[in-house]
Amino acid sequence: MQVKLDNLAVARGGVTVLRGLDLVLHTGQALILRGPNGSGKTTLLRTLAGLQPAAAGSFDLAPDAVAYAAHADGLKPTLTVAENLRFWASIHGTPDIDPALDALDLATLQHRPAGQLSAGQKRRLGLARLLVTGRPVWLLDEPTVSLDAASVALFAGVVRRHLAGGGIAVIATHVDLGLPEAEVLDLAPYRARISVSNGFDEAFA
Amino acid sequence: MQVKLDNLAVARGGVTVLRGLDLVLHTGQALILRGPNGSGKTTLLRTLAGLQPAAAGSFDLAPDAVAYAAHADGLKPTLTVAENLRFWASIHGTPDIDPALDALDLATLQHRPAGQLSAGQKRRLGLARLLVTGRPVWLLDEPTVSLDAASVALFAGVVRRHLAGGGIAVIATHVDLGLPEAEVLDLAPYRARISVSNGFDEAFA
Amino acid sequence: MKALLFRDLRLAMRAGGGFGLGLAFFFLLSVLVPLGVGPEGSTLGRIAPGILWVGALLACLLSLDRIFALDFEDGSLEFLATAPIPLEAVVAVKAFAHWLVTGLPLTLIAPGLAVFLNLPPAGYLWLVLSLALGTPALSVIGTFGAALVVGLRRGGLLLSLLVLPLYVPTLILGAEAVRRGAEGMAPATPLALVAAISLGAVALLPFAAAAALRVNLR
Amino acid sequence: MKALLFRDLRLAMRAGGGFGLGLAFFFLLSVLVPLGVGPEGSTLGRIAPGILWVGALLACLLSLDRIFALDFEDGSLEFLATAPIPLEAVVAVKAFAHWLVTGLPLTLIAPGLAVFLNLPPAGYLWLVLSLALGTPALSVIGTFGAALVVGLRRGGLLLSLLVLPLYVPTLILGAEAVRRGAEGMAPATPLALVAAISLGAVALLPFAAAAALRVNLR
Amino acid sequence: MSIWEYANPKRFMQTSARALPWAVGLTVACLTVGLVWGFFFTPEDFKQGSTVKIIYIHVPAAMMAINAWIMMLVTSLIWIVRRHHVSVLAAKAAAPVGLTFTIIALVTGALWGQPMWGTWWAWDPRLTAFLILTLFYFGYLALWSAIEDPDTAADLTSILCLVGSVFALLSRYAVNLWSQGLHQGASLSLDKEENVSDVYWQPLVICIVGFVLLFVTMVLLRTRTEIRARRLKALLARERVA
Ligand code: HEM
Ligand SMILES: Nc1ncnc2c1ncn2[C@@H]1O[C@H](COP(=O)(O)OP(=O)(O)OP(=O)(O)O)[C@@H](O)[C@H]1O
Ligand SMILES: Nc1ncnc2c1ncn2[C@@H]1O[C@H](COP(=O)(O)OP(=O)(O)OP(=O)(O)O)[C@@H](O)[C@H]1O
Ligand SMILES: [Mg+2]
Ligand SMILES: [Mg+2]
Repeated sequence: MQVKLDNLAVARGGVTVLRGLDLVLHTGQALILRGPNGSGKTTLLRTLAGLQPAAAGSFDLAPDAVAYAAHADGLKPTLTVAENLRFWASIHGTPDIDPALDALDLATLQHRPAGQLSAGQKRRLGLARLLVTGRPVWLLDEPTVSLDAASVALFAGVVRRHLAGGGIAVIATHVDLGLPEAEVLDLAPYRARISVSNGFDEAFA
Repeated sequence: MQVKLDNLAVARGGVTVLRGLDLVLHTGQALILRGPNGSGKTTLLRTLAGLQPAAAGSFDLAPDAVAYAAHADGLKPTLTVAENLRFWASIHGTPDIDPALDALDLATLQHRPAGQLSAGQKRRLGLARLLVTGRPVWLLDEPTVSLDAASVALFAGVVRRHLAGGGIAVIATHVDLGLPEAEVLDLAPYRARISVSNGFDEAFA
Repeated sequence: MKALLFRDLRLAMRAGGGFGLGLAFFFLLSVLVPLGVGPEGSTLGRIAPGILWVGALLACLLSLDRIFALDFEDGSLEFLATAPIPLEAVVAVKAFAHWLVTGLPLTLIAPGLAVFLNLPPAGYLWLVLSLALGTPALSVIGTFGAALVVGLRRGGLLLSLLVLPLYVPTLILGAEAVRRGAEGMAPATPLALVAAISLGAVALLPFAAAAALRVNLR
Repeated sequence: MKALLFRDLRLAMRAGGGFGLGLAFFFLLSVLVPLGVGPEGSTLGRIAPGILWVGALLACLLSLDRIFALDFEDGSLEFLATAPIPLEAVVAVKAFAHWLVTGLPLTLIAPGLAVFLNLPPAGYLWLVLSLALGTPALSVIGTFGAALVVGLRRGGLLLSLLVLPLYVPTLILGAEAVRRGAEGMAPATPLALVAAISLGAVALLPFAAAAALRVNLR
Repeated sequence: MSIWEYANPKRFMQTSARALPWAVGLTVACLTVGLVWGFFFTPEDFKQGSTVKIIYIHVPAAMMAINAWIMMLVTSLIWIVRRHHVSVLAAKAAAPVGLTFTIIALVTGALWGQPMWGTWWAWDPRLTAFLILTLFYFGYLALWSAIEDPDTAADLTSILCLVGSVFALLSRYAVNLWSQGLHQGASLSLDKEENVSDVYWQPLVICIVGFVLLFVTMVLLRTRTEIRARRLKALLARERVA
């Protein structure tokens, strides 16, 4: 299992925001993306998840190896915690949701409708979805937003176990996750400069 | 100007989550609310903002002194940054939005539609709204979510100037804001214990 | 308040806003009904007043859930509720903006669509007049309904269920006025009643709607 | 896939879900039209097939924007797009769930509402038959339309505008079948055509809808 | 002691528990006497034949359908003004009962209409107004079931009930202007000469009393259920937190 970026460029709203990304990630490795607001972390993750095409270059990552966690958690407020999770589990063919519930300390909340959770509890449920996908490559966009210190530690443990089990994680974040072993990639050098060289037709990229 | 809580209890979904809050905040003071996920920070802030009634006790805070910033930013994606801000400015009778734009470093983004901002840029715009309300008491629910380090510092400066100008701020957060002078209130001791004493009719509170 | 009105109008005009879509729906209904009912002119002429009014009503109805739902979802409504203008005024302004975006254009375009439906010529004046007097009631009643369901995820169709019975008197009287006008009878009584309903609704319902909003924000 | 179907059905049944509301709308239209058009039985009987079909169509239409919009807003749709089931299957399942929640109950309740509209007794059988054959087309075409507008904030009325023209053939043929049946003529030809449209739509449109979805998620 | 004491849920549970057996007994007695008398011991009408006997269900049901809404209006007002929970729960409890009566009146009317007017349904003002009432019941119930928080639901449905009543009244007048009636007028008024003849009249009155009692019993029962449901919900919520 590996993730390989080859001179990748990503674009948002018709404007290229990052370019020249070259990178290889191996089994068990975590990569933390850093960069100021608007530098293109979300755009990069969405591209890797296969949700939008690369603007240039290429990457080597099968779409069905990826579990993507966006800002939004994809929860149905009228379904209970267990129902929400069970749905994703059966979509991905995972038989059992209990390990995921336990890993994120949701067992006591499992019969509550998701709409009645607090911000941090919702987030934990959103992260639990990753576990039931059973997929090796996690793409996480600011996963610890709204989490308290204890939950951040819990989450770091979950990521570590995932890596130990042969997984890969790419994490965009502004805060410290408690994963000192992870590699950090600062996106600043890859920021796309505006070039007018290739003429008007870049409007039709 | 002062904010006074008198044996306040707050409830969410019919369940009391915090009780016995006694507290006085004076001009120039900031209070940071801490507590694990689901401990009732959001509930307390909503109550103080006058959006929901107190479950018991009382507090002394005129609704028209309060500017509340929730998880959601109240932005219209099709309006530009300046249009969004100008709307709130004129609702609150503030003539000029430029100081707010400058304070949160939004001047260069002001003609972009809000829907095309990144998560952190949106958040900055949401915080800029506080400045145009011209109100003395700020109630902030996790204001620095998605902000990069530079923006967090920027925001700390904004809060500090607000306090220096005679304001008050109550801030719920899980991360460090860079406001060492602020008082910290841990909500754990106020967590409501379940009392069965008053019989069944508490269902009809 | 003027700021709120202008913002709502501006939002309606922007991409994805509601302007023109109510109109489009009205237009489509006036075209679909002949397709469904068949092309006979005399039948169409007879049902034209009713169909046009039902169309106007549905067009209003369908644009109702935008009135508050968007503001609720993105949090603006909470901020508006804590802003220094009374919630009653917010409601009234929003109802007025809805009318400007929906009711007014409907009224202006109705004679054009009446052609498709073979409305007798004597009815045109009364059609416009009854819509002009009746659509404000539709907007205000609708705003009230929207305030009732604002907390609920996609209250859209529940909204219809709640609002449609409230629309019944306006519909009956409005269509009756047009029908009488088209048949050469005196349409004054139903017309006056429609105006009375509009006035009453405009005067009283914003208070009920603001109360409902406050409850929903709780 | 079964999980997705059951989830959608369960969501529809929960508070604020769509079940019953399409039905309610159908009911309301059948009641409002006589209120607008006037109480004469013979006129009503003549327009009944058309009105009932237009009503079924609108009831479907109004529940369309739930199909994808909710999943899009809360991010589920992105997760579904990266899940191990083909997007075509997701679309097909969602269309099927929509039909179960809207088209099927509409078909079952239609004869009851036909009473209000004075449909001649000979038309009842054909009404049910034409709806049973035609509503699947409405659901699938609507799902395609919903996939087209899913990225837009409140695409609701734009959706109507896009989908209604696509509904026209089904509407004309379906209503014609009922009208012929009610008047004692042979309704076989239009009925067969309705069935053909349904089959074609079910077979082909999920692919178009999935393509549209992919573009919208980009 | 003021009457508002009974709006205390605990108090209400005690009192209603004592009243219920009596209410049930009286209801059964009245309905049995009225219906048996009406169905088996009255002559057949020369014009309508035996279908006239539908009157013993149709008329009381129709009356109670309207009265139930009026009761809901009053109790909703009490909730808005004095915020007594039992009051609004009684309104909630009455709605399905009222709706059932409305449907019974509609169905019996339709059954009657087929032989009398040759059609199941006609757009007569009274019938139409009744149909609109049905819509209001449905809307009211739908709003209750759509809202999770009980106090929010109580407030909103009460506001709806108030506004809805005004519009229901308006509809009644509008409908009169719009259509001529087929349906008979009030036949039980005291000041008119042409009441239904005595043979029909006496059992009808008993039936009406029976339906009133039936309504009271049902509302008591359902209000008790609602109170219990509410307590159960509070208990469950508390367990969740614990
Ligand atoms: C679906 C159709 C019908 C509906 C919704 C309906 C509804 C009503 C209503 C609302 C009342 C009034 C009760 C009151 O004022 O307190 C009533 C009374 C009555 N209905 Fe009907 N009705 C229907 C059909 C019929 C038919 C077909 C007949 C017989 C030909 C009939 C005969 C009566 C009579 C005799 C009364 C008693 C009048 C009175 O004492 O006020 N109804 N019905
Ligand atoms: N829908 C959009 N249309 C056009 N431009 C967009 C859109 N969304 C984001 N952008 C722009 O694209 C750039 C990259 O945005 P992106 O969301 O990837 O940043 P980010 O690194 O995730 O920032 P943050 O830390 O604030 O989340 C930003 O300049 C942003 O303004
Ligand atoms: N809509 C709701 N209905 C019922 N209960 C709710 C609702 N929203 C939150 N709760 C519950 O109320 C309690 C307090 O929630 P609150 O949102 O105030 O917590 P918080 O301190 O803001 O947490 P976080 O740090 O995760 O944002 C939690 O136990 C939560 O599960
Ligand atoms: Mg981002
Ligand atoms: Mg919170």
